[in-house]
Amino acid sequence: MRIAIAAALAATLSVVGAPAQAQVEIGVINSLSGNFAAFGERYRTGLQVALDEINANGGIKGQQLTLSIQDDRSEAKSALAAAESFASKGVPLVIGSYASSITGPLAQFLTRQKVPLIVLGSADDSITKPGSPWVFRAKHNSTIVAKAYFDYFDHLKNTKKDVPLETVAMLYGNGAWPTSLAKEGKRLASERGYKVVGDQAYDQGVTDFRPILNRFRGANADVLYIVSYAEDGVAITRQMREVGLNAKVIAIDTSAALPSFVQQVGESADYVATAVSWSQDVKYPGAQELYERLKAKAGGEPSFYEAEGYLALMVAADALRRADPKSRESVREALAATNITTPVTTVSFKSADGFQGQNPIRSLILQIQDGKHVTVFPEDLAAKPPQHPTPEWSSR
Amino acid sequence: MPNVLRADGITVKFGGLTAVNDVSLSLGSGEILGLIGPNGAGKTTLFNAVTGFAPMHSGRITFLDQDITGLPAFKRTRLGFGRTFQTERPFEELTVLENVLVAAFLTVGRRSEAERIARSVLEQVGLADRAHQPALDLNLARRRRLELAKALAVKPKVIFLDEIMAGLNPPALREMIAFVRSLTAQGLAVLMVEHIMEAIIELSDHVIVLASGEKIAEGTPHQVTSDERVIEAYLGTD
Amino acid sequence: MSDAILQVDNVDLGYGALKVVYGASLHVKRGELVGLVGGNGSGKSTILRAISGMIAPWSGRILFDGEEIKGARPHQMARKGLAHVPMGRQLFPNMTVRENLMLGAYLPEAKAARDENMARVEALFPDLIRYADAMAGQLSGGQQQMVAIARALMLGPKMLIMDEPSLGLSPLFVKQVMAAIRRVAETGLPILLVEQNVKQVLAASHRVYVLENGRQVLDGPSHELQGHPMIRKAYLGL
Amino acid sequence: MTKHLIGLGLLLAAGIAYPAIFPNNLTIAISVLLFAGWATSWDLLGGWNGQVSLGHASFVGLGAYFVAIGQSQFGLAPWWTMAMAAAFAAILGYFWGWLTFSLRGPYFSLSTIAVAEILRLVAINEDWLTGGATGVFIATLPEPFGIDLFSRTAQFYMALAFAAVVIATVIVISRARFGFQLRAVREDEDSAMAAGIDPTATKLKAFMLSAALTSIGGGIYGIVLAFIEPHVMFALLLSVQIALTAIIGGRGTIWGPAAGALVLVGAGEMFRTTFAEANMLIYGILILVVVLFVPRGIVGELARRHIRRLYAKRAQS
Amino acid sequence: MAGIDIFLQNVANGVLMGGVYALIGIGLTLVFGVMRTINFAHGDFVVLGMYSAVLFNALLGWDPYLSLLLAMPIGFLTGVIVERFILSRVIDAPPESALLATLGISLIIGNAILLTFGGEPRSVQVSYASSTFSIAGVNVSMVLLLAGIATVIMIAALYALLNRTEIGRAIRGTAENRLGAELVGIDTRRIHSIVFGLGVMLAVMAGVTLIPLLFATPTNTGAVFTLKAFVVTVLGGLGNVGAAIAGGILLGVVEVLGASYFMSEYREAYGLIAFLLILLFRPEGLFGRTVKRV
Repeated sequence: MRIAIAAALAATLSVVGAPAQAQVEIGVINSLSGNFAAFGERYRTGLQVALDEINANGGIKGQQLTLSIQDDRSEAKSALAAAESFASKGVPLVIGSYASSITGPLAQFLTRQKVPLIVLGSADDSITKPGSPWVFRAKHNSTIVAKAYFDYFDHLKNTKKDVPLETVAMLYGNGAWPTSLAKEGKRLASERGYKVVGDQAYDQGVTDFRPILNRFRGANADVLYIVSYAEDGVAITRQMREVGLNAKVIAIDTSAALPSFVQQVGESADYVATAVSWSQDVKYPGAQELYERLKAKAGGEPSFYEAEGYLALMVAADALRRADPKSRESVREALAATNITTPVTTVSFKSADGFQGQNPIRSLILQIQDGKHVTVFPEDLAAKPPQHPTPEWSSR
Repeated sequence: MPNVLRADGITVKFGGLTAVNDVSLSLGSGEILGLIGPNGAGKTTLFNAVTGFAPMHSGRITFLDQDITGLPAFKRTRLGFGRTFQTERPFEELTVLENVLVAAFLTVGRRSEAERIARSVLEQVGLADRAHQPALDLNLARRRRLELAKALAVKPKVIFLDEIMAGLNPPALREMIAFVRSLTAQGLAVLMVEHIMEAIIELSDHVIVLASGEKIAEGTPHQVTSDERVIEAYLGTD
Repeated sequence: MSDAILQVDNVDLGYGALKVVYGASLHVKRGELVGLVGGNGSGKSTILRAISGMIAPWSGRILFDGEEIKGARPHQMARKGLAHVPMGRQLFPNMTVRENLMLGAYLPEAKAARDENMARVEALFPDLIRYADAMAGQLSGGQQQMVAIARALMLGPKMLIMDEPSLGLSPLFVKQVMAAIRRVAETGLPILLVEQNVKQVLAASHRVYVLENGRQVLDGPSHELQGHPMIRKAYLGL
Repeated sequence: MTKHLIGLGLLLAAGIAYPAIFPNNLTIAISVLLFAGWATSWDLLGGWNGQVSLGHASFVGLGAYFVAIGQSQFGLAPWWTMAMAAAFAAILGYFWGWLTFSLRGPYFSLSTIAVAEILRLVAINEDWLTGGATGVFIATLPEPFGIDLFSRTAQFYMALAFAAVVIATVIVISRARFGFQLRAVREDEDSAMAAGIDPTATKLKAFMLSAALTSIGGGIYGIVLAFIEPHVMFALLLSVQIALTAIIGGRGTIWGPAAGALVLVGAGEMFRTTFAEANMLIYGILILVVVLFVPRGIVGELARRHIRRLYAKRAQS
Repeated sequence: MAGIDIFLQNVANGVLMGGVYALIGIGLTLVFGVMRTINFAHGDFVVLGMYSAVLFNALLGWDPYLSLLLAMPIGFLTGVIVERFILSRVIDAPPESALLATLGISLIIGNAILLTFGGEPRSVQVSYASSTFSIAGVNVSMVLLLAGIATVIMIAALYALLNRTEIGRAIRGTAENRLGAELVGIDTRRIHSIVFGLGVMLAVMAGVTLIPLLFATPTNTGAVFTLKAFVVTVLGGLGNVGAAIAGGILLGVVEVLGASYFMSEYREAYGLIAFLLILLFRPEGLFGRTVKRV
């Protein structure tokens, strides 16, 4: 028994390898197995593309940049074990992870360990509000995204005054992201004079939305504001058509941004709007080229997730170039002073509205037009104007 | 002899089937009552009804002048019932001593006292040298004794023995008969269901014969075994 | 003893640590109806269970149709031509009588002769036709016993072994069942019949073995054993 | 009992020295200790008493939520909220058991899944109570005697104390009347009744104790995570993991659940860092291997072999 | 739209969803009925079926219903193999062993799929995915209706198999009385293999049928389906194949009406509460007959 304990301990410890020479290694905590593995895979692609680019351009002050990627099994306790091993290994900073249930504890732990953390995928407000001097997020959060949606609705209302947009119905999953996006949406709706005529949550894993959609059909909403997990959005859209739920604007967050959404929903996907942090046709320099590289690496249609992975590592590399990689305090200061432009977005970490270490990224609204994701808002970044209003199902 | 246990008009039904029909019995301290009958006569059902392991349809049971009808089995044990099971049911994953401890803990809370009781009972049934053996590994005769030890360790006033002689070889049978007799010397009342007629005849003060759920005869062992109805119940009709 | 369809040589049998049968030997010849009697718990059913492969002998051997059975499971014994009418009948309660009989002829050879066997069964048990479409579980005990025997016959067996077919039946049904068994025996099918009802068995069978507490105490031609004191002792201890 | 207590003392001593020797492997050690404590608590009901619960994550969640909400909303120190959580878990266990103990075997297990799922939905949807789906942060904690409860070392000692207390409880119970009642009811309810034991009362007590102990570990887990979310805390997977840990280690043994925690968490960690994507697959295979080849669990099998050696001669007839 | 119309629409949807649930539950109940084993990997076999449809669609461009031709025999074989090599070895062990083994199988299936297909949710886009037609003002989803028809056909076929064929009788015999079955010459171990094969085949079939309607993820969906299958079978009566359809419809209607007229976020809870009530007060299920002991 005692031998077994010793053996197990030894085995556990031996996997923490020795640090390599003449290179800068940063820690990545990513969900490669478990519930969030689909996202983890996409983030890894983006990180890899950024890594290739950074090393092709001379690495970090002439040293190779390497990634030590650890799986968090889509659960917090494994992520924390990985974070501990990174903290003790002396990595200058850590990038991670997707879910807020994982990134939240990570942020807490790394702050106390004084290790800079660049958030990879988690978009919860709570990660950067109130935030910590050690936690940085270049991508959006629920406040930014909700605002983007309502800016878009306002924009539509103002450009087509003959189509009144007055009522909103909300449908959202009961996870952290959908709930917080819905909460922020409700606040904005009342602030901007929309009437909320439907407000329904559902449990993840439910695949029959007909009861809720039928309720909405009775409520006659102008705008459908839907926040769903990837797979649910497909079912919602199909069933929306099936029950004949019409609206002038249909926005489906997260789900509709995925390339697979169009494949699985087909032509019913048209007119659906969704907010993302990046798209291939956004009017940022290099966006199209980045798209090609991500596509080549992924071996399939990339999404904004890959771009966010790319972004996180580009931010890290920029800071490392300006800092002493041996000093985390110096890396933190460099991160705080970030001011770069990437093909994904511009990045600077400001403290405002109670946020800390949050990049005030401009979220984009995509609309699916003829089976393609097209950037339609904000106007200065848009590739095409939005198609509005959404026609009734019966006339499509 | 003062009555320890009295059961009046016990009737047990399963669905539409009447397994025991209006059977009464009484038992005094230091007395052995034998319950016999062919297979399927309802002996074990009656036994279970009296000990509280089977629900009764009607009837009344008094124990030491207290009405215990409807009392759950474990409460009857606490009042002074001890019983064995027809197919022995030791706690198989426990050792012999632990099995008896379970029962000994009924009357005392302290481990040391419980262990003292358990060991003395094991001594009494002749299993003391097996105290730390897993109950699963005991042979039949020892399982029976363990079953008895568990029943005795609750310090009962009346003990119910369900076919504890079955399957024993002749020397073990003799020992068991002597042992049961020694129980009455301590003032215990015994109700036994038994197929081994040798034991019934030797031990019982009084015998009740059941057939098809009905009491068909009652009396001394010799009276009942020469009763024509009893012989017919056992050996069948022509 | 080449004309013996079944031969049991000096077997010890038991369950777990529990030994139930000590050195039993018996045989059944072709065309013979042999009774195996004894009190409760004497080990009769255990011997039948060993014959049909539900348990393996601890020692000794069992030959069926000249071939030693080693580790055969019940369905394999059925395939060899042994039909077992078990204690408690073991029908398929939520299936109709007809379906029960159909399943009796589940094996390929039996299936080939299904109509033939069905006709034979109908001749032996004319009443079965009346409740062929009733659920087996809804029949009375006596009817169920008939179905159990009929189901066994549907196998077209070389031999039939029966475990207490009269158990739990009213006297009228006992007579009917015994009559049915006699009718089956008259067709020349060898039968080993375990039964409590000694008088009926002695009247119906060619030979009888008597067990007492797991040991064979007597055997011989039935007509010679009528009224033999050992039999009464085996049951009633006197 | 003394033998086991000495063993526990030795492990405790080793545990106290652990942070000094392996200062950078505390998180994984905390996981092992928490799972050891949870699985041992589970085993009081599932192993010693034979009632397989697949809903114990509810109590973990309960403990974590009491601590997190108590701290963030009411400024209550974790020791108070853990005590409250334990009391509440015991009450919940009482009603839960009262509702479901009439069911036996797999039906009982199924019913625990259903109850736990309903609790999960409540935790997610009643945000006035639980902070809802977005979760709760623990931003500050009191500093008793100047100890920073956020430090991994302090958390390690809390987890160590938790595991030690639970195991000590089981050691004591295993020798006491209650322990015998538990096992008697597991082995044979009728036979237990014949020994004067009330099976339902025994099961209820076991459920209450098991629930209360589990929730205390949950409170520590809440502190370790410092951010909790209902989807994670009340997950079926966590319930299943707790039960598997105890069963694989050896049900109804004193050290089995702890050994199971060491093996499963340790193996999980090894697979995580070496096999990455395949780690859960290997975990599944490991379970099958145990079920097929070590059905009594690791410690259960060792104990059985030990006893078999002592009584090499099987009972002679 | 008038309240009564929406109500009828909801009831219709509930009934159709119920058909889907029945489809998911029927294999579980068959396996439990015969083997007394609760298969915690059942939902993962459903997911396996979904992925097989995804695979055939991607490779050969087959419609899911066409891929049933291949998926069913493969599912059957998988079940037989799993039973032979794993479950048959734990069937006589304590009941937790089978529970553990199926949990292990569940983890293996889910993660094997994850390794093969990645974690992206998959579905098969069919032309009729959102088509509906209307009967008396009630809109009926084409995919739901097809799934419902598939359920009816499947249950009818299973009923015919169990009641009209030799092997079906042997299965029922084994379920009702294993010893009795052995005694008439039925190799009950072989029957167990066949039954588990059928159980997996039914799960796979359910998965293939449902893929146009739902979507598959490797590790999440399985547990959800397993839970639904439990609820369906307990509502109808564990081990009672015919009652699975009634249990499914009951669950569908309870959930849909609960979500329509009470709190939609508690949709799952309505079924679970019904499940608990049935377990506590009528463990043989609403439509189960009490097995008559002989």
